[in-house]
Amino acid sequence: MAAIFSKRNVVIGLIVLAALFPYVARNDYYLHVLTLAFIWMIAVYGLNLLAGFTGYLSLAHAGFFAIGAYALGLLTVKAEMGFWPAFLLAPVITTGIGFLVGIIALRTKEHFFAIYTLCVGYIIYLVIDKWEGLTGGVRGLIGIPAPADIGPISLSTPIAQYYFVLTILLLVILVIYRIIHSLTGKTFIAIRNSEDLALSLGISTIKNKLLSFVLSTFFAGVAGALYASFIRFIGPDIGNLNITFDLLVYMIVGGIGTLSGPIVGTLLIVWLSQNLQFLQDYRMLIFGPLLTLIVIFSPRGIVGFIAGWFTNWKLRRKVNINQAQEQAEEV
Amino acid sequence: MDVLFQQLFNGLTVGSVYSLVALGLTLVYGILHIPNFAHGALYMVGAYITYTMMTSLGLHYVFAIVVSIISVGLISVLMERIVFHPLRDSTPIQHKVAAIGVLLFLEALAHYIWGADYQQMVTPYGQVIEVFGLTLTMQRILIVVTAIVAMILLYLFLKKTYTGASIIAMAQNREGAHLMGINTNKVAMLTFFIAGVLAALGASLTSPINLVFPSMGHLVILKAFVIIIIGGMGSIPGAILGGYILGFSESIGATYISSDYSDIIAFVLLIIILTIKPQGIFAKGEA
Amino acid sequence: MLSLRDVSVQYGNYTAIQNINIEVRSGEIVVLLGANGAGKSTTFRTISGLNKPATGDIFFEGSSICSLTPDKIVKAGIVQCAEDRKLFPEMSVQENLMMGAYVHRRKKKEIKHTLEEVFELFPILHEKRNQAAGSLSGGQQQMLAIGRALMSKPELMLLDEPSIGLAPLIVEQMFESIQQINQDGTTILLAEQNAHAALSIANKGYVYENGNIVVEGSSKELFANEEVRKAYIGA
Amino acid sequence: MLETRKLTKQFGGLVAVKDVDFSLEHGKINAIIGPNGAGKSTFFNVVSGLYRPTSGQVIYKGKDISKLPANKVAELGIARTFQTTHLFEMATVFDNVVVGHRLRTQSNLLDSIFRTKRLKQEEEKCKEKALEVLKFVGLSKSVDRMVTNISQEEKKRVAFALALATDPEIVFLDEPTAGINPDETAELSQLMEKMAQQGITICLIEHKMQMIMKLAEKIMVLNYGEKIAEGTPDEINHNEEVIKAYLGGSASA
Amino acid sequence: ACSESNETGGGDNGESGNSGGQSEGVVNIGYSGPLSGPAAYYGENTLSGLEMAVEEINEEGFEVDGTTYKINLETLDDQYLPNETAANAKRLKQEHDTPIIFTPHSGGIAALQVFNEQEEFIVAAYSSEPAITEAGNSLTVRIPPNYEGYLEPFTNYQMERFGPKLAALPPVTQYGQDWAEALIPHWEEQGGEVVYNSSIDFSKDTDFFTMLTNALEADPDVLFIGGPSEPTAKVAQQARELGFEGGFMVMDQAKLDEMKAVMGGSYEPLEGAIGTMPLVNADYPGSADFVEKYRATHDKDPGSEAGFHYLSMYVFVEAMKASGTVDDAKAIHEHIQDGLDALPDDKKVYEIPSIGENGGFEINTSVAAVEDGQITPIALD
Ligand SMILES: Nc1ncnc2c1ncn2[C@@H]1O[C@H](COP(=O)(O)OP(=O)(O)OP(=O)(O)O)[C@@H](O)[C@H]1O
Ligand SMILES: Nc1ncnc2c1ncn2[C@@H]1O[C@H](COP(=O)(O)OP(=O)(O)OP(=O)(O)O)[C@@H](O)[C@H]1O
Ligand SMILES: [Mg+2]
Ligand SMILES: [Mg+2]
Repeated sequence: MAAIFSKRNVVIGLIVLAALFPYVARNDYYLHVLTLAFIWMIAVYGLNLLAGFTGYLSLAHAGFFAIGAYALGLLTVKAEMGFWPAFLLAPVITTGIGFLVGIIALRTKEHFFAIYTLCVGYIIYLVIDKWEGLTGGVRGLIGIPAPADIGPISLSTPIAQYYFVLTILLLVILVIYRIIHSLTGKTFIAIRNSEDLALSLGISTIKNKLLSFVLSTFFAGVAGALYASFIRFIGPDIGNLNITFDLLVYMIVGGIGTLSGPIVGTLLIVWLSQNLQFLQDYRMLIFGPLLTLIVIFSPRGIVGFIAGWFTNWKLRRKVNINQAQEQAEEV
Repeated sequence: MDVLFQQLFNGLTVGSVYSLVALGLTLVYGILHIPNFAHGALYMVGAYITYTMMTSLGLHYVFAIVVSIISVGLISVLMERIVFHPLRDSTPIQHKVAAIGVLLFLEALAHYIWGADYQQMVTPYGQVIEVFGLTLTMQRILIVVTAIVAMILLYLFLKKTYTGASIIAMAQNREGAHLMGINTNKVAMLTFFIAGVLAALGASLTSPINLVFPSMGHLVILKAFVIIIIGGMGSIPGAILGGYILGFSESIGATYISSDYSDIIAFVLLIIILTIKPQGIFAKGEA
Repeated sequence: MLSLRDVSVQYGNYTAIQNINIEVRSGEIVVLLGANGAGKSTTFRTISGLNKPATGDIFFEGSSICSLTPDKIVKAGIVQCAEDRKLFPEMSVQENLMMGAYVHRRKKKEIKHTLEEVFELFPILHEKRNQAAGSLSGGQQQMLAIGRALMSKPELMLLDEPSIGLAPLIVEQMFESIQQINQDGTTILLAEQNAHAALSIANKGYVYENGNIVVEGSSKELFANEEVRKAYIGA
Repeated sequence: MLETRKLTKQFGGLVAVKDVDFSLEHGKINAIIGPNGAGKSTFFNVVSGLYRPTSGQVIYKGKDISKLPANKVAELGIARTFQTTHLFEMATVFDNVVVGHRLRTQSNLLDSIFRTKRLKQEEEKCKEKALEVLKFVGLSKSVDRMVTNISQEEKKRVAFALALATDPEIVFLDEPTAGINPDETAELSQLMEKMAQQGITICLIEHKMQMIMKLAEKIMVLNYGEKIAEGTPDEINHNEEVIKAYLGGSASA
Repeated sequence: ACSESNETGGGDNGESGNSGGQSEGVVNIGYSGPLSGPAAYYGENTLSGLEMAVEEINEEGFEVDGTTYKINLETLDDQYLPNETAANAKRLKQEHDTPIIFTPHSGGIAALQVFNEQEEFIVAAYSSEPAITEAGNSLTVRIPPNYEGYLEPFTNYQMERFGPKLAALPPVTQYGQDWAEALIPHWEEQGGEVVYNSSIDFSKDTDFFTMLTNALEADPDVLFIGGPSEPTAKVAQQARELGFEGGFMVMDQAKLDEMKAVMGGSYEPLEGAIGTMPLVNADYPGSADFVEKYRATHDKDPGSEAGFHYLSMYVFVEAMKASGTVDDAKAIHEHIQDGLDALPDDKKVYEIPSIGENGGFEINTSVAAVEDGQITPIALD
């Protein structure tokens, strides 16, 4: 039983499932929603690295997402750069701005950091909204190109885009996995645990926090660039606080500080909100309480809940086995 | 010169409302240690209830406000009981998400009950008064005076009564307060009640000079967060002062800098303050 | 005046204390001894109503207090001075003390009087009365915690390791103060690591091990007990 | 090796540490005692770089380190524990300690992402170090237990292990035996002696005089931030001022 | 995880297009707009016109190629987010095979124009954004009027009646920005002067006094205002409170009649305001009828969003009839002009003689001003 569900097999199974999905579903709508969910996931992974593993909750994440999107949009539409150079440059630009923000923002802690970044996010949004000369203001940017073909591979069909985004998502997960399970990740966790302690262990907290922050903006930038090339229209709304809230919800529902949380949370919530569409105007009437209930009854997110249940199950099994053995011995 | 005075008065009006909302937020922050994102929704509901009392039941503006602040106070208490009380031992991030859930719900509910349209609240105090070249309306004077009276009362309550002090005590150490014989449940409910009252009062006072609509709480709440940071999280005088600082800097900023960017002022102000003093201006202790 | 009968307490499925029986008579000083994690604080928390017993019952002056909330228990006359002090860090020393008198909030005069008594007992608190409690050093905070507990004029005071982190001179004073408080009519239940000092002022003691009481007796008996001497008194 | 010169730390109006000159006995156990609020923890915080001194210097191996951030101080070989142990409760003992050796490693983000040879080697090194120090403090058996489930005394040992994992030359211990019974206190004192035997200079804050008098070779007494005495246990025991300010009647309580 | 979802909604309408010999069929028409969140009031206004039209049409059905069809309006909420609009459109197309999808915001429209030609559905676009039609999308119909027709009458009237100094306070919306950008140069060309220019954000500003104080400091003769009627009215009201005595140029989104309601039911404070002829006062062949019906069902006066959507649903039905198909988006699009021509008089809430090259409706506008407390039509030209 357990062997079939070993971590490795589950991972491989999921990847195969994701790869086969377009052929099973054969539905543009599902493909579209799932592709978009993958893009959100990438952003959520960035948020999770910072909030879940380093202990700093940034509320500017949608802002950086928007910077990534606008960087790609402006480079391709206004600077008429080719898609691929722009796609590489967009996350770099985001990261650069993230670096500048991080240097200052990371001087603050806890709620101050959360609210500081909230304000940074809002300022990014307002700047995009008001700087018409550059961003087109409320009109947004129209005509962003789809990913350019790579040699013979065309990336303009929905299926091709799906695979393109999936590939990047898998890369992101791999990178995150490696970071978390390496010394770098352990350093982040040490900082989350106690900054004073980390400092006196010789860890440069400033450097590492900045690294984590910059990485998180990098992933936000990647996600933003993918979004821009997928939807091919962007407006200031994608930098809005609501998007940050969405990402936050995906992360919390999935399980903050866990590796699979972003996937689980994003899929669940996206699925839910699509399915509550029949309620139309009033879907938030259901969705809001549902969200609250999830948080109340599964505070460590779905993944934390399952993990807890699983450990309990293992414990109980152990007890059962022991009892069984005892009984056997008695017999 | 006239413009300056007129704008100072405008800033005073807006600042009064900001302060009221921020006060509730900062009180709840003190107990919960989290920013209650749903506070803006209480603000909005407060305006709607006053509006409904006036239009459907034909109550006088003042009585409508009384009904509204009590109802919103109770809704706020209910929110504490149903959502935040069960979450009392969990992390701040969970509070935030739960509060977002409540916010979405209340907005959808308002949308459901009152529709998405703008509603108009008519004040009996619409008279225009000219004093020393300043244009005031009775409503605006009412806002400023009521807000200041409410704040003084609150301050006296917190500082001079044991019940008030128990709120502050609980904010600092919940179990400690419990061990002193303070019924922490009651205090939490009381705090939420006061916060709800202040939000509803602020909303009911401003609605006649603006309109009532489901998303009316959005920016107010964001600014209230800025205020409580500027004023020091959980600090009562800080919230009051912060509200007025923001009110004035917006009206003055819109006049002498740029009105297109007047909304940014609050946020830039905060960024500057936190950049210089990462713990906020009124933060105590620490090197 | 206080008796615990067969009390067990669980954290999740971990049993922190098991079938504890304790009897405290009016006017006594009773001490709980035991290693870290033996369950002393858990006992205190349960008496104060912060934890609920899984089994057993607690009686105070003849009536069960098991179902009461912590604030009701304080009103009944049991106050706890907890392990980690639980002060109000941003309130001033004096405000902290005033909060201690919360249950007597209507009797303004008496409060003032008690406050003077506490200041007499701990002059340093008077000196620092306008300073925020959080900025006091560890020892000063401990004094404040005890002072604050005294403000409620309890009949029974629970003191959870009051000497933790205190300088020897202060420890000495502390125990003197405790004795003083006791002589003024407050019954005291005390948890201590510092068994020597505690037993010297106590009437009787209970020794905890892994959530069970393994030895109990008068302080003389405990002093005489070889094992107790070795494990808790040292040398 | 490490000394302070006129070290002063002020919080607003309060002078927590005032003009303290002190030098550590190399390879020995040094102790700082004093009444509560005397400024002992603050002294540690300044020396270990968590606080900047208001004035004065900390000299280590002839170099002024008073302006260095705490992590640089740690890199120079100065480790510390805290009065209240903060460990990561949701992780195992091993996971808590393994990061202690991080400061002696070079690998960066790219190493982590590409799992380079250097990273693997260094991870191995950190693991070995963690196991080594856990063995040293006597926790070999508890390596895989969750920190939440271990006793207070074991937590103190983990804190020791963490400090040791940084390969320190000097270790500052802030009340390492607070809240621990006499039996366990004795065990921890042995551990400290063992550390000193390994050539590590120790400086500790304690209120347990019996233990201090037995362990320490040199004691400094602080009162209201000022050094009021310094010397061997014997000298301190008979110092009038110390008895008056701190020890009280029964010096061996 | 999405795979098992949403099957139910689509099932019963699946056979819509190919109903062959049967005499009854259903056409699914899609709508994606903001039905929750801050812009919901706008979404609902647009939707209300469509719903009214659909209800009326379904009473009898309409006949195309021998089959009688009814319309099934599938509505989805997109919260004003383009990515949601795109997802909704994919869903509408996949599950309901909608040949026409209405969407009332330019972000959503732009997102749909990326794939509407491949997937063959008409974007019924309610937006004044020029880029929507300039993109050369062959399956887009731009519904709302071109505001340029208002510039001249507004300017002439105000300049003549009040003077040359204009303070512009457009709302921070696409539409408001477009308006202001067209108006300001025109005003200046006519010899006017713009003494103040700043946008108002109704979702963000708590009080308009600050901005108005500054605007009035420049001593303007005319204020340019606009946005949803209610807040626009608030701006006008507060301007009066601050002592402004000049005229208002009211952007066409706001309706004079609705503004009147906010200002205490009298046109008096709006004296000298010029704006679009309120639907309630308009004399197009179908407007009186429409207003009456709308009032009966919605208990309020209709806005132009509702009117235009109502009418365009009829235009599409006529276009389907003319093209002889209910599912070939291209064919329907080609017959829009026929649809416009065939539109019965009693449905003419507005007058739309033609659709332009680029897919935009060309609409005859009519203008009114408040004179002596009365709505007075202003003759164009
Ligand atoms: N909140 C809790 N959740 C789970 N276990 C707990 C909790 N609090 C205490 N415990 C466990 O219960 C046992 C008894 O703890 P308690 O604090 O009562 O001991 P103690 O005798 O007061 O020890 P100390 O001398 O350290 O204060 C310990 O094993 C401890 O780990
Ligand atoms: N961050 C701070 N801000 C303000 N004052 C402080 C701060 N830290 C310590 N103090 C003050 O400095 C003085 C010295 O405190 P410190 O913690 O160093 O004492 P200590 O000797 O370690 O006492 P204890 O033995 O009780 O731990 C105390 O009066 C304390 O109130
Ligand atoms: Mg204890
Ligand atoms: Mg200390």
